[in-house]
Amino acid sequence: MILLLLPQLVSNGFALDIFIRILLFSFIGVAWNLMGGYAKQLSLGHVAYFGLGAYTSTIMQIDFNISPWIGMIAGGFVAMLASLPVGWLCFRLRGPYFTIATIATAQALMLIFLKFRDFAWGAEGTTIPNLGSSPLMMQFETKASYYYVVLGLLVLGLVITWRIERSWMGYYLVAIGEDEDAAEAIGVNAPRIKRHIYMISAFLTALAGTFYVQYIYFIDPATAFSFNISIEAALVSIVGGIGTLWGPVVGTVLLETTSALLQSWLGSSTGGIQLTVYSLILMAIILWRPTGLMGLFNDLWQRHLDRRPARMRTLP
Amino acid sequence: MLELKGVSAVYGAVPAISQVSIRVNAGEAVGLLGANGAGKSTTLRAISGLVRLTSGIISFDGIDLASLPPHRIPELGIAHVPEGRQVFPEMSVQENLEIGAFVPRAKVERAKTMELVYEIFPRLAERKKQLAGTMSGGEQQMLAVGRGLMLKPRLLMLDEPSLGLAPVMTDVTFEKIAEIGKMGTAILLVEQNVSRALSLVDRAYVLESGRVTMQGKSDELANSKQVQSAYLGI
Amino acid sequence: MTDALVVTGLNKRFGGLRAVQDVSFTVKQNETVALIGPNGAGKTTSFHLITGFHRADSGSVLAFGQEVVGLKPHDVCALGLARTFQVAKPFGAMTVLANVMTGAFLRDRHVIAAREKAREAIDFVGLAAREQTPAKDLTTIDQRRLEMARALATQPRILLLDEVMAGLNPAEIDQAVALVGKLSQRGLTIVIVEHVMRAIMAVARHIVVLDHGQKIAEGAPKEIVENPEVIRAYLGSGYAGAGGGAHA
Amino acid sequence: MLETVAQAVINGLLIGGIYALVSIGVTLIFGVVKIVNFAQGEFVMIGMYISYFLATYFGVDPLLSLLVSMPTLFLIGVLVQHFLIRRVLGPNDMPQIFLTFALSLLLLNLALLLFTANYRTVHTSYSDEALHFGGLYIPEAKLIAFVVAMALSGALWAFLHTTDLGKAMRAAAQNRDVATLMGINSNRVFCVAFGAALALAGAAGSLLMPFYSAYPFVGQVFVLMAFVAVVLGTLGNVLGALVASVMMGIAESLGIQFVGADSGLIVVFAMLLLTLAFKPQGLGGGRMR
Amino acid sequence: RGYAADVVNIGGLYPTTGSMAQIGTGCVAAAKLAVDMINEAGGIKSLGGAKLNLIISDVQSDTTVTRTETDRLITGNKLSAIHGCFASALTLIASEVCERAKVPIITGSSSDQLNKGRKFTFTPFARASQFARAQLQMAKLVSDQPKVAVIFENTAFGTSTSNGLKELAPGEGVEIVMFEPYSAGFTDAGPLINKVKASGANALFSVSYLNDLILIVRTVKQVGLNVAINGGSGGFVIPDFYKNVGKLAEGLQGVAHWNHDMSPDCQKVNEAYKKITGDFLFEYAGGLVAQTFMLAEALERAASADPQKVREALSTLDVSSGYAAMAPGGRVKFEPDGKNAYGRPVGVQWQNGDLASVFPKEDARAPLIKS
Ligand SMILES: Nc1ncnc2c1ncn2[C@@H]1O[C@H](COP(=O)(O)OP(=O)(O)OP(=O)(O)O)[C@@H](O)[C@H]1O
Ligand SMILES: Nc1ncnc2c1ncn2[C@@H]1O[C@H](COP(=O)(O)OP(=O)(O)OP(=O)(O)O)[C@@H](O)[C@H]1O
Ligand SMILES: [Mg+2]
Ligand SMILES: [Mg+2]
Repeated sequence: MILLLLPQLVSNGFALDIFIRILLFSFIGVAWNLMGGYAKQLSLGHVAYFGLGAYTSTIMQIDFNISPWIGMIAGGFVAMLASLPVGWLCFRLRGPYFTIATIATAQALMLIFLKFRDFAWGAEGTTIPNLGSSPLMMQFETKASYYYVVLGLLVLGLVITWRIERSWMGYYLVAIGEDEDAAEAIGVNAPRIKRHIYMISAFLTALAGTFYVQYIYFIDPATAFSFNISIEAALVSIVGGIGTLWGPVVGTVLLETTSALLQSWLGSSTGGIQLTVYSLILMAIILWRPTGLMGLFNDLWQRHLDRRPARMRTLP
Repeated sequence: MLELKGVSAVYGAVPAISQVSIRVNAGEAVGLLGANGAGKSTTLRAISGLVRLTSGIISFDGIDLASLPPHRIPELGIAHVPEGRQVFPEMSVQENLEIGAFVPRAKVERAKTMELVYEIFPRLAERKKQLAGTMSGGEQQMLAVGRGLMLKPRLLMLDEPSLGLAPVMTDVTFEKIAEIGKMGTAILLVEQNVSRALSLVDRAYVLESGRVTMQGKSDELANSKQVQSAYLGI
Repeated sequence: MTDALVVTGLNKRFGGLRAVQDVSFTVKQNETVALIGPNGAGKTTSFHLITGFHRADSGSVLAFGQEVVGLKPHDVCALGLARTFQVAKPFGAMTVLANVMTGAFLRDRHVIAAREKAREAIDFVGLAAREQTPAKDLTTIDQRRLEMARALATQPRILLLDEVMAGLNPAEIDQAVALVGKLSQRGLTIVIVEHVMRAIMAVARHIVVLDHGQKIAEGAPKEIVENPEVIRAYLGSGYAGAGGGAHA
Repeated sequence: MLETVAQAVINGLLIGGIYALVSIGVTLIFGVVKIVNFAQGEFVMIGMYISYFLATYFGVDPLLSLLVSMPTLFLIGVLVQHFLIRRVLGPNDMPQIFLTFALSLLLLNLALLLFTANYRTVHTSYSDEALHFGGLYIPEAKLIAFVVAMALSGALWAFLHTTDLGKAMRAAAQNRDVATLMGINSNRVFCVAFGAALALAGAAGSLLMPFYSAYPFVGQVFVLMAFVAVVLGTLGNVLGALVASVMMGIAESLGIQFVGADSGLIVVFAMLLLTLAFKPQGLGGGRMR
Repeated sequence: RGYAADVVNIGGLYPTTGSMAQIGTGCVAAAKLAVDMINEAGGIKSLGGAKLNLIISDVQSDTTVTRTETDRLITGNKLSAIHGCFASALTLIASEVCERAKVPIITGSSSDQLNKGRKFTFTPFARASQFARAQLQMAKLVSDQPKVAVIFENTAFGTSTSNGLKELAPGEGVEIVMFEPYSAGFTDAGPLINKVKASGANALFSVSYLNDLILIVRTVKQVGLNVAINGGSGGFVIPDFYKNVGKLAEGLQGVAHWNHDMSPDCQKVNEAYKKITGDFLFEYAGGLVAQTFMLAEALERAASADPQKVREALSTLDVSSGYAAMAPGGRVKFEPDGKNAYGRPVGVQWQNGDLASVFPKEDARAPLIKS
């Protein structure tokens, strides 16, 4: 409710911009968390889908004049398709092998977009045509509209996660993350489940890619396939608490706010300070709460419950 | 030689053992019996310094073990064969045994001890190069026991050494443990196979829910109605 | 009536080691068969081969007439073969209930139904008091119970148990034996690997003895304990001397 | 043509030696402490700066400064392990990865703050010289780096396999509690391993200095290659990392020559992905060697 | 409140962290210097001597941050204009934001895309295509039959510059024997130079950033390859290049947006900058001083701090003297697409540890040395 009204309350464009970033990265984190958090498949190559989504919709928009709204969905499906071969390859690997293979696929994809210059503007990239206010083409005059779009995405991501978490699929994912052999032994088709969740995760990540390009008005391989996005997706989830519904959101709120505040306090001083402080804070959080902040909330909640009669505590 | 006085330990907030007092004299074989979760393994872990004490004293030859860092304890000649075949899975059988003699007091006679271990467990000799993690359950158990022997211990603590061993192998193992005991090594044995254990040890303690509830000579315990019904299934 | 499990000419090599050689045996429906043999005889490997965790070099395994060699473990499980692992593999971060529900989802994807089934299995193995405990906090014994419950929740027709009674004291073994008996009464076919002869003698109708990957004997329990070959390779003279009464 | 190929192979071999130093450090940390150290590249950077400042202010030859950079980084490694890494060791590898990631970010920006973004180069008598054989050439500085890299890798391998401390490292990595029961101080062993790995990074830095520039981001250039090499050569496997590094150097060089100068990395990634498709455990097989 | 005239806020977007921090920090120093000069000279007189207030923001060499920071600068402060982000990807984003917010941005970036359909974006210096022509013409000066190997980093900067080279070479009578993008930030130039060697080129155009270029130059020396090197702009024309390659730099040619010896004004600013930083004023930073003065000039003419008015003033600006005209060609007048009608690059050569302007004749301060 507050979230819905927020743009009306906050007149400051800068603050709204931070909220948009928070929602966007929360959404990316939520998409990542489905696979990385629940099934513990630590992917650091999710930007591959982000970039594919971004490029699909931009190519459709610029070369064929198709609305990014349609492009966004198309991008999602392209990412879903792309996740199949990548998944086929990477899911045979476990632990750090998997992680590094995902990094390599995302990097390779970037290099390919750089190499084939005639296909999608190569390294030079392109800007998004300025259409003024054109909601059908995902261009808005006010920040508030962007805010609502990305809020919608986040809600979508959370609803999907919530549904999955509560269903058999959620149990299967956690089981795979805990011990794949044991999961197989009780009839869990681990490769298939991983493939499915990877497709969903890729689809959602691609949606974020389209939004991102429309929001920053620019696309090039370095941006669309930036390793930082892969890192950020995982980082917000880990700081917030992987495998929890709200973890990525909590993590993003914390990290993005910190970084925005640091940027505005220290951004104009000599190079390096704000990121130095940021990384120190990051280290402190990880050392203090290796399992993420949701663990802290849960502990507090548990302590609260412990003070109540025991029968209240049985799960539904 | 080894003395525990009023030792208590917890896991998180859950008490695992409380006020445990036991003694093992030099050259003596002592048993530690009790149901699942009674706290037998925890007692051994406390001696080895793997769990922190909340109260009590553990002394070995007059040295306060709790004040030593855990890795110094084996140097005193205390070997602990942990519960559940915890071998180093990605090292070969031979390397596992070598590591067993890591402390200086054992290193000098490493080759000789290893001969002995291979003699007791010929299967290990056949599989020197096999990765320990790919050995069968029982083979791993043999390796764990063998690795404990590599320390040339003065006190040998065994946590369920017969777990997963075939009956023939159990016989051999108990025979050898008895022999080692006869040669002067003190033994602290945790074993679910209570009748077997009682035939090997001189004395035993019975733990229930983390407390010592009975103690005595092994034949006394073997004849006790309580022990018979609770642990011998008679 | 087709036999529950027909193993024929099963082989598996690890490098130069022939872990399982030409093993064949048959388990009739609703029968409890014990697989015994000295350490490293190939019992666990046989389980791995039957349930698809290792691929057999050659040989065939028919479960209710259907070939399972070549199938993935989850397919084998879906056919109704559930197993436990010699070293328990609980889903540590999940509660006992969630662990078992995960098994139950194989037959029923509805959360509420799965929870019902899971509770029943948990009760059956006697873990009801620990329903909400995270699996990693259980004792090894309880973890094995959990593993049984999880396997039962998949509603198998054949249950393969690998040393689920190791580390139990005689009194506890008697309880466990009763449990297996109850499973059998419910119509399950059971293959059990165990070194505790007290338990084997109590539950098994039929015993298959492996040594060095080969089947060296097969028959009714009474015959097996008197078989000199089995005594030499497995039971040891101590057992024969004690006339089978002692705990071993 | 033949000459071009031969030269491409020489170039690849030489740079592969440097990749090896970085990747062996990564693989050592993984093999023992079981974490993927994302900050390894930044420690190479520190090694480079140490050599740079010694050369610029004290006239010390970068190769000699190995004697300073290696011990210094060893010490840093011990401290990092003791005060940071130790606290997040556990079954869950996510916090560990991100701790080292944050560390990398920290070191990088600290360097930026202290040393600015400027590139810094050291010129030695051998920096820009090469041995010429017919049409082929071997840059002297790189040759020296390659030889020292090989010697250090060999020494490390021997250490891990023939000494008890080496075996103790592997034991502690596999089961800390049981290692303690063997009398192994796993904490100290981990510190030594981390220190040794960073010392290798320091060596890489010093060896690079005669022909490469130091700047705050320099580590990132090498670390990606190092990761690919350790996975290609099986994590934790020193010999595997060495072989994979050299292979990658050659593949990259040949890729640049025959596929395109912007395709060296694509070739390397393709090699990685293909290898993993057929040998998911990497070239080194499944274990630490 | 409206745009009060006691101070005029100007935004500066530069990466002082991240991979482009190197140049970004120099730019910040130069921008501060220019603002101080203007303020000391009495500020904006038509606004009653209002002082310029420079608000710098670090865009971290990162696109998202650039988007956010541009927004933050514009909405958080009453800005009259912005300058910044020499790097083309970052500039393109900043420019898009400025267009939508209707705040003029003046930039040293040479990307041709900046001149497509933009109203608030001004580019006083040479465009990528012009750089190419100048480079080709310089090649003709050193050899009668230039056989050029073109290697360029696979970034926006590299590809846009090299495309010009490929298109214009036939017309300028230059043969291109090798045309290869390479992955920026390599670990070893050996393989690349091996390829150049095999191509039989007698001249090498390298469109590269500093570190790659250092390695390329050093490797060329090791191989013993005898080619005339033209390092283009970017990493080649900054003080660090010489510091890193030393004597090897002597005689190498390049092209720049701006050079510190082009005119007495340039030299004066250069001296002032040297006093602060110890290094000579390199192209982006020098260009930035000029840009700041262009903004001051526009403010002067607009007599208003309103960004719309500043934009009007910029679009009608025409200066050919003073610091605002410190651009190769000596005159600044923007065309409707934001290009400077008189913009052109300056050819430079490393001579005795300094960067001398050698081409074209009008801007040359020293003769081109043929090695
Ligand atoms: N890691 C742990 N975390 C929490 N509780 C534990 C842990 N290990 C043991 N416990 C608890 O401590 C108590 C004593 O356990 P311990 O392992 O010492 O028993 P035991 O007598 O060795 O039993 P067993 O026969 O099963 O080996 C048990 O209630 C057990 O649940
Ligand atoms: N992956 C492997 N690589 C090499 N050898 C193996 C591997 N797995 C099992 N073995 C060997 O195969 C033989 C059979 O092992 P298996 O685990 O089946 O024995 P088991 O009958 O279950 O014995 P136990 O009663 O001790 O559990 C053993 O000697 C073991 O060392
Ligand atoms: Mg125990
Ligand atoms: Mg077994």
